[in-house]
Amino acid sequence: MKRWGGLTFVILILAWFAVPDRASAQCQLGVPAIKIGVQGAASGPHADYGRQIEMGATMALEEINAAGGILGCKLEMKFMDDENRAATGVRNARYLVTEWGAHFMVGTDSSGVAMAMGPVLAELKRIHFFTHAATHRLTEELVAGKGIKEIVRVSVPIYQDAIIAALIFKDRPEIKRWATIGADYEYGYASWSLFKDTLKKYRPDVEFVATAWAPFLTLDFSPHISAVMAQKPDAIFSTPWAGEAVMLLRQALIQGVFDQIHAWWQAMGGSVDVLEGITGEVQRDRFKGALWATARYIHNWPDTPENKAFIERFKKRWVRFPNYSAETTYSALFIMKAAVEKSRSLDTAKVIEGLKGMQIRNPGGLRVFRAEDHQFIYNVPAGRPVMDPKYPIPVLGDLRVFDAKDYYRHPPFTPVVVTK
Amino acid sequence: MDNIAFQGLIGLSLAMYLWLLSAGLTIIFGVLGVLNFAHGSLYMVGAYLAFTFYGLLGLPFWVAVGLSLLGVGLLGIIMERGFLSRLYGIDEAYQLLLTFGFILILDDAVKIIWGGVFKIPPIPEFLDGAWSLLGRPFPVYNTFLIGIGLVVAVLLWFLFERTWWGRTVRATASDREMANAIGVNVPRIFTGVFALGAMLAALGGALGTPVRVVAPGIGAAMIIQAFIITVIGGLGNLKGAFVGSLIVGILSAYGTLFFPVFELFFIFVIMAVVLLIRPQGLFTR
Amino acid sequence: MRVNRSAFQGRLTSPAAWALCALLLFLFLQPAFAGRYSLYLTIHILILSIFALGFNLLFGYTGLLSFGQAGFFAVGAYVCAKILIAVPSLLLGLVGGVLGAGIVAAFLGFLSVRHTRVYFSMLTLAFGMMIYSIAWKWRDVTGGDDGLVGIPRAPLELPGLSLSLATMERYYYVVLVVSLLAIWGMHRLVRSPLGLTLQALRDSETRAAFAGVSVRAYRLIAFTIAGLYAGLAGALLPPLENTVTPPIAHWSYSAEPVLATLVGGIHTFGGPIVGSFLLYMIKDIIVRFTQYWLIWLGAIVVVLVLGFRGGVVSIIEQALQPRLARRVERKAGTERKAAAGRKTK
Amino acid sequence: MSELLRVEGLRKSFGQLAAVDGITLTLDPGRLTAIIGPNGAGKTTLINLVTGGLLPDGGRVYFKGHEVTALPPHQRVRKGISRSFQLMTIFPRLTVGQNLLLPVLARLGRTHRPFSALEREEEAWAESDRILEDLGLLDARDEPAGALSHGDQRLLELGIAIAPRPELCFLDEPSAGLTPVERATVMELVRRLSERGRTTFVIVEHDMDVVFSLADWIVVMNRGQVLAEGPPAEIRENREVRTVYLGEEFE
Repeated sequence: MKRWGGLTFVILILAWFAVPDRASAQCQLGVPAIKIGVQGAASGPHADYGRQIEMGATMALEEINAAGGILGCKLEMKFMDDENRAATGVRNARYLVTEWGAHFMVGTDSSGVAMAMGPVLAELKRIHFFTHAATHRLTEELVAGKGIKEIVRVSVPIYQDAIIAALIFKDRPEIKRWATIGADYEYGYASWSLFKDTLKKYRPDVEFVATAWAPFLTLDFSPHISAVMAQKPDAIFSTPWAGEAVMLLRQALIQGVFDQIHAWWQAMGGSVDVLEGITGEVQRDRFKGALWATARYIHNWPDTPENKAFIERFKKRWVRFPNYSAETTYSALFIMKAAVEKSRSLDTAKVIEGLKGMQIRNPGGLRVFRAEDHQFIYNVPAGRPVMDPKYPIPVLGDLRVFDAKDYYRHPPFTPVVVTK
Repeated sequence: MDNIAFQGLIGLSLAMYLWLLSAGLTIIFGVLGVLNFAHGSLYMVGAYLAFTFYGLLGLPFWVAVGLSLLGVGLLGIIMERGFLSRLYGIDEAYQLLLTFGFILILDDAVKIIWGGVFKIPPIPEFLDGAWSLLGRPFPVYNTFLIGIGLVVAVLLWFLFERTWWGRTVRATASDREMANAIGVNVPRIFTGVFALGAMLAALGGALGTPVRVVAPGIGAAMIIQAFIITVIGGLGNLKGAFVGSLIVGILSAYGTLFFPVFELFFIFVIMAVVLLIRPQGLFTR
Repeated sequence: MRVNRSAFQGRLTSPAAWALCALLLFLFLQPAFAGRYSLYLTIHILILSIFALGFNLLFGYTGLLSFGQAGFFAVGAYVCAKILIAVPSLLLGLVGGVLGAGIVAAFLGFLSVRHTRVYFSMLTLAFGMMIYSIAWKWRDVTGGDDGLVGIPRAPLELPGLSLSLATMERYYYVVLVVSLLAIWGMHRLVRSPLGLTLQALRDSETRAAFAGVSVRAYRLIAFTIAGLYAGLAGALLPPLENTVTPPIAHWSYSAEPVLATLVGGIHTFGGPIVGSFLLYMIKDIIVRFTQYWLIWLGAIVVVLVLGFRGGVVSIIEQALQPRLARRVERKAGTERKAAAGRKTK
Repeated sequence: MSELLRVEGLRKSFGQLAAVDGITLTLDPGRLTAIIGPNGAGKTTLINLVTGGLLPDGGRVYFKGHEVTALPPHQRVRKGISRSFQLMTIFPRLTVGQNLLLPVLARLGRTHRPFSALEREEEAWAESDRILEDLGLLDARDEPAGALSHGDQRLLELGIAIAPRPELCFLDEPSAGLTPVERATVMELVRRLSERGRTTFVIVEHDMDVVFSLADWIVVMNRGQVLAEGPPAEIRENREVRTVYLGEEFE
């Protein structure tokens, strides 16, 4: 971790000094450098996501600069910790644009932070490529509804967390009683509501028997687990993520939950840091095949040369597997590159035009830009964490692949009633 | 019915972390008259140290816990000798502010040293699994914690009621000048007590590492609960701290079960009401 | 002849007063040469200054250390936000926020001022955290953990004209004028009989009581005024950030005015303002090099508490008046012990 | 002449110790009274009960015929009862002038004024200056009180006690910890003020020479009760008092 920090620092310094005349001389956009402000949660139990965002952005930036930049313009980036706090995220955004002079912004983990930043982006007139924040409202309400065109989302929203789950478990007749241990904020409520709505359509017979909500910085999940288990659910829909997800799963194990339920949906359990955290348990098959998960990208899918190459480069650069926020951020920079090259401008409106109709191959597969809500459409499978001889950490196996159009919501959007 | 009892037992196990934390806070306040804002941060440092020795260096669990206690005890000595001791006798507002400064320092120090690393160590074999209780599996780990909490309670009782050192400390607590007059080395007592309190906090943190989230900022979250407890039980009252821990721990467990929305609110209402009606605490007559 | 009537106070404040004048000139001209971000930063500094001034009336002048001020700050912010979302009128929002905070402060103050010292701090902490948990959990009204978002920077609806504040510059001047009024008001207040009475309570509540002053009544007055100022500061925030989230009600946010006051100077009027400025400068400068700025702030706090309890402003004055300052400090110390002694009797 | 203060069966105990155990006593206006008695006799407790520092367990306190038993201190001050403290109590961070200004403002009912500049309170300043002159501290007016010498601080506290223009003023060991010279000045001041007749002083004092030279009337307390009272000459002759109290003093 120290090493990354050090390297990133060196890169930043280099980027800083690499700017001058030589670069600007040949830059066809007439700026010393194209500045990219990057944000993510770099502290607390979710810190790994911020760092993965930073790693993804840094790597993309290095590759683009090595290949001569964008229209001859070198890229420059600055990463800031938003602490998963709306106020901090907004303040950073203002700093990055009005003081540091960012042309584009990338990142943001928390849905709450994203929803707070939306209106500010309109004021700042800068595009922000969201690469993790998942609430459907960001694109459905703020872009399609309020028309804030500066919002662009590269990562798949809670359609992945909620609708895919419904599609998988509708075919499990033995599961009738669902409970949730949910993240106590926008993301958790939205996912749970969307999941219930979708599942009810296919399965009028299921009941939703218990809910327990865990806010950021929940230290101990045992009361939440015992609270929902008291209602004898058949399956649990769980949205805490990152380190909190690992602790939640572990405490579920020592409360013998996996002897009592048929399925546990850990929405973002396919993320590398979570898989790393539960390696030991997966090796000993402690979850008895009841644990299901997905992510916004998984390192063992798609099985394409691009993806394999990306994984290799990433491992070489950071000595780790990329999690989804790394891939989405990495891809976001190339999307930005394509858009700028198409519009041959840094002007926000022109670049947005440049995004129209974009179809681009990323490590995560083909991403297609949807103009109505500025959502990039691509599909990610769900599966069960299993060990694979090719990897030191678990991967998602027994994959269920769905076509994106089958589980994304489509405009015109009917609002989801978000309730706890 | 069983479910309610079960939830109560879960709450009881959570109460033990709070007990270890607030016991230290209480002892320190009782003897030094200092309300240590940074006490929760000591819990945090204890957790990170244990995490380092046990998780990263792979030492045996008990050794790791022991080492983290020593480490935090040392930190406590530095805090008391090097800084707090210079503020005795002046407005306690400044002691609060000083210890608040420590929160800021420790939070960032933890970020700098451990960053966001989140490689969770495995549960020690002998604490893994669950046993059946009230027809449901109850974690061995939580049982073990309840045990530890009770043992610590007994040990503390013994220390303060039955040993010479304990009696000297109580004498110092009730009257510094007198203790000084009869030749007690008050500064040393203070340092010792502060270190003891720090180690209790560290114990709570260390024992949590395999099953509890540890992150920068949890210090602030924990200290508030410790404050609530010590206020309910009576500032400086060890028995009160124990009962207070049970109340808060079990109440918050039921909170998740029955009234998840205003759980936190009610706990603070209790704190305020106690302060208004019996500022000396429920268990001090 | 009466001019230097309160010479001691006078000596303590005059440097700060000069600094204030210089600052004023700079502040009014700033939009001419400074960028949007430094305006944004200055607005934050002004907001914290108001917040801290109110806090210091309670701590530095009345001798009560409150850890619940963020609660009143939040009440101001949330009420203002709610109003702006409903009716786009800044004036209405500000007034509403201030009144809301004032009412809550008056009520909680009535309960709080019966205690002093640690018990007062704990009680205010509890009340502040109650407000926090409401802001955090009452999702239907406060937006819960995600807070209220998309708050408009409503136009300033004065009778007759409606002034759009879309641009940062415009809003900057609104905040500047409001805070200058607030600062001026506080400046008058601490030099009034009321101000003197509060300082007397700080020095010796017993003596004050036996000099014919109703201790509780005046504590309550101080508490309420501090609440009003916290509310005003809070109400100025939502139009700037377009969002309000629970952390501004959390006790750790109550520490901001404490730190500002401590850094700037507790027993000087200008202290909190200077402190707020330094606090943001420290942060802004350090953040450019590393995200770890809290550790520096913490170190500064420790040094100040141990070495310079008068804060930055009076470090200078201590240099001017070392003997006097120290003698007073010692005397004050023994006074406090005596007071504590009496309480235990 | 009509009585100034009357206490009936006043009782106050801390734990088992009855500090004041059924005291009944009247004080006449204009008569400088001294309360004496061994340590722990309950002198200070009595003062606290009369001035409002403590509330009694039983008994009543009447001031000029009106009951004040349960009034808080500041209201008794308004009615005309003030006091000084055994442990010296002033406002160390305020200037000497402000120390006196506060009680004056309180008497004039102006302490609540939020916006009138302190400098403008001419009337109050004039009065506090007059008191400063009596105390001989006029030169130190703008000094922080905390920087005064111990003796001057004693004087200042005396000033604070008389600033509300009390009709009845208790001085609890006003000369404690003073040099003989300072002590003389304090006592001289008390005598002067008392002779003006505006205020009736009740003084607790250990120095018997002072007591017998200064007081017109002496109240002897022991174990929370009044042992005897009367003019100095009478008390000096009182056998009981001699054995209990004065004995060791005169041997």
